[in-house]
Amino acid sequence: MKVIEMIIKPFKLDEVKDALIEIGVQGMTVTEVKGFGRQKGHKETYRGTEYTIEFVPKVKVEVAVPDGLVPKVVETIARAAKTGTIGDGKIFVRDLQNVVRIRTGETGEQAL
Amino acid sequence: MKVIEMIIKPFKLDEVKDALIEIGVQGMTVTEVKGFGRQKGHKETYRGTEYTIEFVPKVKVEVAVPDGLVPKVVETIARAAKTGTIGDGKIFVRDLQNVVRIRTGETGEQAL
Amino acid sequence: MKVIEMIIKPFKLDEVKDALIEIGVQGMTVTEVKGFGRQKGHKETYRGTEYTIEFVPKVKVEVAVPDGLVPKVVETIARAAKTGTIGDGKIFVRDLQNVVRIRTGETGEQAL
Amino acid sequence: MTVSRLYRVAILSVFVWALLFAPASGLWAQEAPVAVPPAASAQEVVPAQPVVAAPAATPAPVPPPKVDTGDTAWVLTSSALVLAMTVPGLAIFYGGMVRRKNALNTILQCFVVACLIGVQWVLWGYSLAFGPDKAHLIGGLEWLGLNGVGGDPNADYAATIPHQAFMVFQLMFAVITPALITGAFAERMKFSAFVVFILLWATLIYDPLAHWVWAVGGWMRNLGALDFAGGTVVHISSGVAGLACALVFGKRLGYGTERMSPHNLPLTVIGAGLLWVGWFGFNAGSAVASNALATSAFVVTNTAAAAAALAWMVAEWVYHGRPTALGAASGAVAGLVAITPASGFVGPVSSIWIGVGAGVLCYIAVVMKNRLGYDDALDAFGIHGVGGTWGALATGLFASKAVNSAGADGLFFGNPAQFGIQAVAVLGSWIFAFVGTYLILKVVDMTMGLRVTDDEERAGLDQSQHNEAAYS
Amino acid sequence: MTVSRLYRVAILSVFVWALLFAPASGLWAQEAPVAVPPAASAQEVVPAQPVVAAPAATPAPVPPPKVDTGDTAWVLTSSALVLAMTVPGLAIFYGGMVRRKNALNTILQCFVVACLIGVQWVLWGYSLAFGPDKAHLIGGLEWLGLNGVGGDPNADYAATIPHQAFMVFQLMFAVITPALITGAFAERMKFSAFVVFILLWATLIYDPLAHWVWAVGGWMRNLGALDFAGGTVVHISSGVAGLACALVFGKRLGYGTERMSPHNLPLTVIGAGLLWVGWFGFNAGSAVASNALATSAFVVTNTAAAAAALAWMVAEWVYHGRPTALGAASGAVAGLVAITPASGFVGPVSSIWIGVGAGVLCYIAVVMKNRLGYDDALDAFGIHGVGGTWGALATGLFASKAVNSAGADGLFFGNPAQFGIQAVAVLGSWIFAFVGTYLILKVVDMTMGLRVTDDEERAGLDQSQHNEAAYS
Amino acid sequence: MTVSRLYRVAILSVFVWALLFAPASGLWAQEAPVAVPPAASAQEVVPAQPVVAAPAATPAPVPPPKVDTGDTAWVLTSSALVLAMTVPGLAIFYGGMVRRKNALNTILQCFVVACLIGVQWVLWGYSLAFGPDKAHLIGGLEWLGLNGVGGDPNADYAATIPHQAFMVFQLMFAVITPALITGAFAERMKFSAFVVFILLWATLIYDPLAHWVWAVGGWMRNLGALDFAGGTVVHISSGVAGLACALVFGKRLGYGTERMSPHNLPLTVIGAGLLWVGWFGFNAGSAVASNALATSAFVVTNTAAAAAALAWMVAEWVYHGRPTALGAASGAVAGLVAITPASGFVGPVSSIWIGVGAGVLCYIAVVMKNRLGYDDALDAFGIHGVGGTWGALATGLFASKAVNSAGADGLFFGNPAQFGIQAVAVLGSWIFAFVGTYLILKVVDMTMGLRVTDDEERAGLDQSQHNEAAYS
Ligand SMILES: Nc1ncnc2c1ncn2[C@@H]1O[C@H](COP(=O)(O)OP(=O)(O)O)[C@@H](O)[C@H]1O
Ligand SMILES: Nc1ncnc2c1ncn2[C@@H]1O[C@H](COP(=O)(O)OP(=O)(O)O)[C@@H](O)[C@H]1O
Ligand SMILES: Nc1ncnc2c1ncn2[C@@H]1O[C@H](COP(=O)(O)OP(=O)(O)O)[C@@H](O)[C@H]1O
Repeated sequence: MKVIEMIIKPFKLDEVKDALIEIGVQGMTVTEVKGFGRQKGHKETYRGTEYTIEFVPKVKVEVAVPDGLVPKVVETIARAAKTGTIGDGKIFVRDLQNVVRIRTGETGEQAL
Repeated sequence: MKVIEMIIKPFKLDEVKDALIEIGVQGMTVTEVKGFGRQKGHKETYRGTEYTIEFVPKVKVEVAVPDGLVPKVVETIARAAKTGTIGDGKIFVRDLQNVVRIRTGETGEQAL
Repeated sequence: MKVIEMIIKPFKLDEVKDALIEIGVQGMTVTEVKGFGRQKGHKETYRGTEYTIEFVPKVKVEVAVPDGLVPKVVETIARAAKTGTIGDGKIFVRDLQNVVRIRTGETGEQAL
Repeated sequence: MTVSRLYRVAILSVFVWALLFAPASGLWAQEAPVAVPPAASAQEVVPAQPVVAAPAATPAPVPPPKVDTGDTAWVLTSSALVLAMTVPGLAIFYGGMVRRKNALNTILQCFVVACLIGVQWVLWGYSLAFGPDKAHLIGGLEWLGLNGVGGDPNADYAATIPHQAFMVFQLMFAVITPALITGAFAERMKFSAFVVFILLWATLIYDPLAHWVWAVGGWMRNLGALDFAGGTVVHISSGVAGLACALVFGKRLGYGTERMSPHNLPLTVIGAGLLWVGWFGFNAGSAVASNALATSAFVVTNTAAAAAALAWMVAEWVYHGRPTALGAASGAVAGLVAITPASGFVGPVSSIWIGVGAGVLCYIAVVMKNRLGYDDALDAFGIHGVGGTWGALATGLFASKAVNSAGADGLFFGNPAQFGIQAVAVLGSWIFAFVGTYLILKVVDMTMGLRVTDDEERAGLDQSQHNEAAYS
Repeated sequence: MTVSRLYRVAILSVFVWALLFAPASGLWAQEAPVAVPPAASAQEVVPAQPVVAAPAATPAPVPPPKVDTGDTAWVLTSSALVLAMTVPGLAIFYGGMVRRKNALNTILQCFVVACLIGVQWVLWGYSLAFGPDKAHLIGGLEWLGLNGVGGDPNADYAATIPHQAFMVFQLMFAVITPALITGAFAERMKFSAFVVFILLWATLIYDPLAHWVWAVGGWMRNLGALDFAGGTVVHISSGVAGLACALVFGKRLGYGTERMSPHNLPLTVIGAGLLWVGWFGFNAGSAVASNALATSAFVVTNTAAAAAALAWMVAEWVYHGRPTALGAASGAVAGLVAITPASGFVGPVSSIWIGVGAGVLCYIAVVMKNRLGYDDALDAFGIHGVGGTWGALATGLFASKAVNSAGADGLFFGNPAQFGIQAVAVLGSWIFAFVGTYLILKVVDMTMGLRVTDDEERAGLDQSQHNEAAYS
Repeated sequence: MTVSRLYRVAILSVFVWALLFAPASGLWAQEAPVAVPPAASAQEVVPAQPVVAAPAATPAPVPPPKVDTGDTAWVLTSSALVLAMTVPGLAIFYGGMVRRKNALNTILQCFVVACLIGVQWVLWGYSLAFGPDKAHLIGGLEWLGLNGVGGDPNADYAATIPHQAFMVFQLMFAVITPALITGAFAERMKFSAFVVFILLWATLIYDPLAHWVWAVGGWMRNLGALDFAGGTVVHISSGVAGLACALVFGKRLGYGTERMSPHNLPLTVIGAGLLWVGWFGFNAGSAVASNALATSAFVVTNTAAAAAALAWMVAEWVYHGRPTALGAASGAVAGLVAITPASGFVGPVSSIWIGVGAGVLCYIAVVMKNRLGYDDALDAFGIHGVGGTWGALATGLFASKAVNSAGADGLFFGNPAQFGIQAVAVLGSWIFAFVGTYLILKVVDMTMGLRVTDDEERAGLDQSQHNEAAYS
C-alpha cells in the first residue's frame, strides 16, 4: 500500500476530491498548510512595518491506496490539480506498512 | 522504528493520549485535519444557498516508536479510539529511517 | 529521496527556513501542530475550572530532498532550531518513493 | 431546493398574512394616537421631519426658532447612533459574510465611505442636497463648506436644534447609503475604482435624490410622498444601485462551484445588533425632536425588526428545515429597512405586518437570486432594494393620521390615493438609481477599470489591494 | 483546589470587609444627598421610578403630565442602551464562552429572545405586566396590542415622557431577563423547545413578577420592597430559573472529562463591556427622568462594577494564583447585577461595598458549583441568582433617604425593618421563579422534549439545529 | 522603504497643505458662527467648558444653577459613550493589534484601568483634580469619597447639570488616559507591576495635570491655554508617558526579526469605530451642555477624523503603494486626537486642515519609529503624543472667536500670542509627563520589577500572567 500525499492550491480541493471519488478512492484526509517553493510570496505592511510572507496557503491531501491504484491516482491528481501556473504543487508517493480500521479492527488493504 | 499515524474523532484525543502514556509512549504530535470516508458529512445553508460539507473535523496523531512497541501501540489506540460507530478512523503504520533529538543531538531509538 | 520532517518551536521557523534556503533547499511545507514530549504543558483556569494543557504549540516542517542532501539538511536543521532547552523538538527522516511536480509533470529528483 | 418548496413558502406567507389581517382591522381601530393632537403645544406641531409632510399639513403659526436642549441631545445621540450603524455596524455585518481573504477590504470599504462622505458632505454634499432649491431638482451652492450653516436653527428643517445638528444627522444618512451598496460588489472591486465610484455616486445620485424627497422645494416632497426616514432615498437608492452593480460586475470567480460561506458569522450578528440599536437613531431621530412622534417611531422600529426576523426564520424553517442565525440577522435588517419610510406614520400593530411582509419578501428575493443567477454578493438589492420598496409601498397602505397628524392616511385607512403617490415615488427612485448607477459604473470601467484581475481576486483583496491579512 | 484555599478567600473577604467598614461610617455620614431636597421643583419630586416607592413617599401635588424633551431623550437613549445589552452584548458575552461548535446557537438564542419578546410585549406582555391591576397579581387585558398606550404620559409610571417611551424601556427589560436564563442550558437545548419555553416563561413568570414589583397595585410594591431597576424581577428571577434549568437538563456530554473552555474570550470581554455601558441605561434610565437621581444611579452603577471586578480578581489571585480576563468580566457583571436594585437608593461609598460583596460572593458561588456538580453552563445562577439576591438584600442594608427621599433607610441607616421587607421579596421571587420554571420545563419536556440527541450535541448545535458554522 | 520615499510623503503633504490653504482663507471668512452671539440667552453664555476660557471671557451675571434635563441627558449619554471608548473600544483596538498569545492581557489592561480608576476617582482622584485649589497645583482633599459632590450643580464647572454628572463625565476621561499608555508597553509588562503603575500614574500625573488645565485656579488654565476636551491632559500626557515607557522597557523579544503582525485586524477596526462614535461624547460632551457649542464640536470631530483617515491612507498609498485598513483606522484615531483640544474653538473647514495634518504627521511618526528603533508597540506615542501635540498647537493656529466667543482667536485669526500660550502648555505637559512617568517606572522597576521573564514573554502573557487562552 502507498500513501499519496499532495500539496495543492486550496481552490482546487473540491475538483481533486471529486476526481478521486470517481476513480474509486473511498477516503482522504485534508490539512491546511503553508507552502514555499518556486511561487513567490507577498509583502504585508502594518503601520509602516513590512513583512515578507514567503509562505503561501496550500492544502495537503493524503490518500492511502492499494499499490495497484497508485498510477491512476497520481495521474488523476496531476490532471485535476493543474492550472499550469507556478505553485500548482507536488505529489509525494510514500510507503505504507499497514492500516487498521478502528471501528472494525480490519487490517491491510481491506481497511482502506 | 515506525511512525504510527492515526485519524480519530476529536473528542477521543484525551482518552487516546492517556492510554498511550500509560504504555510508555513519551511524545506525540497532533494536527487538526478534516476527513472524508464512510462517514457522511452534512449540509450548511446560508441565505438560501446550500453547501454540502463532505469533510468532517478529525484529529491526526503521530507517534514515533521503536519497532518492538508497534503492536502494543496499535492495539491500544484501536481500543481507546473506538466508539463502534462510523467515522472512528484509521491507523497507519509507516517506516521511519532515523530520528534526531534537536536539543541533545541524540539519534535513533534513544532520540524517541 | 527522503522526506525530512521536523517538529520545532514556532519562533524558530524563520531561522530554519533561511538556513535551509542557504544550503539549496527549494521548497517546504509547514503545518501548525501541537506537541507533547518532555516539555511540560501548562494550566488554564476559567471561572474556577482548571484544565491541564499538555500540548504545546509547535510547527511541523516537511522538506523533500535527494538522498545526497540528507546529512547536510539534518545537520543544518539541528543547528538552526536549537535553543538547548527542553521542547526543541525532533527531526524525522523518512523514505520517499516518488515525487511529481503537478505543473510540469516532471517526476523523481527533478521534481524536487 | 425544489421549486415546489418555494411555492410552499409563498402560499404559507399569504396565509399567515390573511390570518393576521382579519383581526387586524379591529386592533388598528384601537390604536392609540401617539402623535400630537391638534391642540398640543406649538413646538410639537412643527412638522417633525424635513420629510415629506403633505403640503397642506404645514401648521400656520411657527414659533420663533430656539434651541431646545432635550431635542438637541436626542438628535446628537441619534447622529452618533447612525454613525455606529455604518462604522462598525455595517462594516462587520458585511465583513463577517465574506470569505476570510476579503474580510478587511469589505470592512474597509464601509470605513472609507464614512471618511469620504464625512468630508464631501461638509464641502459640497449638504449644499447640493439641502441648499436653497433650484428648479425642484437640486440644492444651490450657497452652503458650500457649510457657509451659513451654523448654530441657529433652520426652521425649514428643524426648528428646535442647531442647524449644524440637522446637518450632521443628515451626514450620517449620506454615509450609510453608499456603504450599503458595497454589499453588491463585495470581493471583486478595485479599491481605487471604489473610491472614485463612491464620490461620483454620492454627488450625482444621493445628493439630488435627498433633495427631491426631503428638501424644501424637492419635487417628490411636493408630490406628497411619505418617507419618514429614508425608504426611497436610502434603501431603494442603494438597493437598486446594488442591482446595477451586480449586473455590471458579473459573478465572482468560482461562484456556484466553490464554497463561499461567511467566514465569521458572530461578526455578522454583532453587526446586525449594532444596526438594530443604531436604527433607533435613524428612525426615531428623524423626528428631529425628542417627543411623542420620536417615541412612536422608536416603538414601531423595534416591533418591525422583531417581527421580520421571526418571519424570515419561519420561512426558512418551512423551506429548508432549519432556522439560521444569518437568517435571523438578515430578517431583522429587512424589517428595519421596511419600517424606515413608515416609521413616523404607522402604529405598532401595523408595524408587525410590515415586518412580517419584509421578512418573507426579502427571504424570497434572496432565494430567487440563486435562480436568476446574478451575483449580488451580500444581498444589497435583496434586502435593501426589495425591503425598501415594500416599505415605501406599505407606507401607502398603513399610514394613519391618528399616528401623525402631519402625515396622511394610507389605503387601509381610507385613502387609496396615497398608495398611488408612493408608487410614483418608488418608480422615480428606481429608475433614477438604476440608470444613474449604470452610467457611472460604465464611465469608471472605461476610464480606470472596475474589477481586480483574476489573480488578485483569487489571492484575496486584503492581500492584493492592501498588503494586509485580517488574521494571523 | 483545596478546601482550605476556599476558606482563605472567605476569610480574606471578611477581613477586607471589616477594614472597609471602619472608615465607612464616617464617609457615609458625609455623603452628599444627590436626590432632591424636599423643596425642589415639583417635577423632580414625582417618584422617579415605577418602582417601589415607600407608599407614604408619594408627594401630594402632582403636576399635570407634560412631555419633557430632556427626560424623553434620556429614556429613549436608555432604551437603546438596554437593547444593546442583549443584542449584541449578552449574545456575545455568552457566545464567546461556549465551544466553537455552539457559538451561533448561543448567540442566536439571545437574538431570538429579543425578537419573540419584541412582539409578545406589544401584543400582550405589557398589558399583563403594567395594565390595570387585578387582585394585586396581574395586569388586565385592557392594553392588548398597546391599545390606549400612546403619546401622552401615564403619570402612574412616568409623568414626563410619552407612555410608549415607558413601555418600550420596560420592553427592553422584558427582553434581557429571559435571555439571561439561556446561559444555564447553553450547548444542549433543542431550538424548537427553546422558542416555546421562552414564550411561556415570559408570559407566566416575568409578566406577573414585573406586575408584583413595579405595577401600581402589585403586592410586593405595596409591601414597600425596594427594587430600583430589577434585582428581583430581572436577576433573581432569571438566575433562579437558570438553576432550575441546570437541574432539569443535567450535565452536558463530556462535562468534567472534556475540555470546555471558552472558544473566544475577546468576544466575551466585548460583551461585558457592552453590558457595562448599557447598564447605565438600565439603572440610570430607571429614574425615567434626566435628573439628579438618574445621575446618582449612573455613578453608583459604575462604581459597583469597578469594585466587583477588582474583588473577583483579587479572590482569584489569592485562590489560584492568577487574575483572569474572564474573571474581570464576570466580576464586573456581578457588580452590575448587585447594584441594580440598590442603584436609586445608595451613595457611592456604599456602592463600593455592594460591589466588593458581589465580586467575592459570586466568585465563591461559581467555584462551589464545581463541587456541587450541577452544570449551570455559563453561570446564569452563579452570577444573576447569587448577585441579584445579594443586591436585593444589600439594598435593605445600605439604602438611605439622604440619597433618595422617595426611598427608605436600610439597616445601616437605622431601619432594620427594610431588611426584613427585602428578605420577603427575595424569598417570594425565589419560590415563584423556581417552581414556575420547573413546571414549565416539565411540561415542555413531556410534550416536545427539551434536549437534543447525543449525536446532535456532539456535532454541535450550530450544525444540528441550524445547518450553519460560526467560522469557516 | 528608502529615505527618499519618506521625503516624497513630506513634500506631498506640504504641497497638499499649501493647496488647501489658498482657498481656505476665503472659506474661513464665510464660516458661520456656531456659538452663541453675545446677546444670546444667559444659560448659553456660561462658559460651556470647565476648560480654559480666557479669563476675561467669564460673563458677569451667572444664573442660579438649576438642572436642565436636556443638558443632563446629553452629559450622561456622553459619559456612557466615553466609557465605551475604553471598554470595549480601546481594549479591542489595541487587543487586535497584538499577537494572539497576548490578546487577553492587552484587552484586560484596558478593562482593569476602568476598574481601578472607577474606584480611585471616587475615593480620591476627583478631589485631587477638581477639589478646591491649593497653590494652583492640586485640588484639596475636601471632596474625598465624593463628600459634598451631590445632585446640585457646581456652577464653576457646569451650571446646568448635577455636580455628580460632571464628576462621572470626568471620571471617564481619567479612565481612558492611562489606558492609552498601555499601547506602549504591550506584550511585556508584569501584571502586578501594571496595577501599581496605573494607580501611581493616575494619582501623581493625571490628577495634577487635570487640575492645572481644567480646575478653577489651575496654572495652565490661568495662563489662558485652550484645551477643549483634553489635548494636553489626555493625549500629550499619555502619549509622552508612552514614550517614556517604550524607552524604559526596551524592545520586545524578537523585535525586528520575528513577525509581529496584528492577530485580528477586524477587532482593531471595530475598536476604531467605537472610538470614533464614543469621541462624540468626549468632545461634544465637553460642552457639558446640549447646545450649539456641543453641536459644533460634534461636527468638527467627525470632519477631522474623516480627513485624517484619508490623509493617512493617501500617505501610505504614495509611500508604499497601498492604502491599508490599519492605516485608515489609525488615521481616524489620529484625527480624533488632534481635534480634541480644538473641538470647541474651530470651524469645520479648519477641522479638515487639522485632520490632514494629523494623518500625515502621525503616519510619519510611526514610520520614523522603525528608524529610531524604540519599540512603542502599538504607537501610543506616535499617535497620541504626536497627534496631541499637533492638536494643541493647531488650536493656537485655527481657534476663532467666531466659533466660540468664550475662547480666543488663533494665529490665523490675527492673534499670534495664542500660539505661544499653547506652546507653553505643550512644553509643560511634555516635561511633566515624561519626567514623572520615568521616575514612577524606575521606582516600580526597582521594587517589584516591570517586565516578565523571557520565558513568560515567549509563552505569551495570556498564559503566563493569566493562565488563559484567548481562543480555543
Ligand atoms: N521540496 C519540497 N518539500 C516539501 N514541500 C515542497 C517542496 N517543494 C514544494 N513543496 C510544496 O509544494 C508547493 C508548491 O510548490 P511550487 O514549487 O511553488 O510549485 P511549482 O514548482 O509547481 O510551481 C509549495 O508551496 C510547498 O508546499
Ligand atoms: N484511504 C484513506 N486515506 C486517507 N485517510 C483516510 C482514508 N480512509 C479514511 N481516512 C480518514 O479516516 C477518517 C475516518 O474514516 P471513515 O471511513 O469515516 O471511518 P470508518 O470506515 O471507520 O467508519 C476519515 O475522516 C479520513 O480522515
Ligand atoms: N515520539 C514522538 N512521536 C512524535 N512526535 C514526538 C515524539 N517525541 C516528541 N515529539 C514531538 O517533538 C516535540 C518536542 O519534543 P520534546 O520531547 O518536548 O523535546 P526535547 O526532548 O528535545 O526536549 C513534541 O512537542 C512533539 O511534537
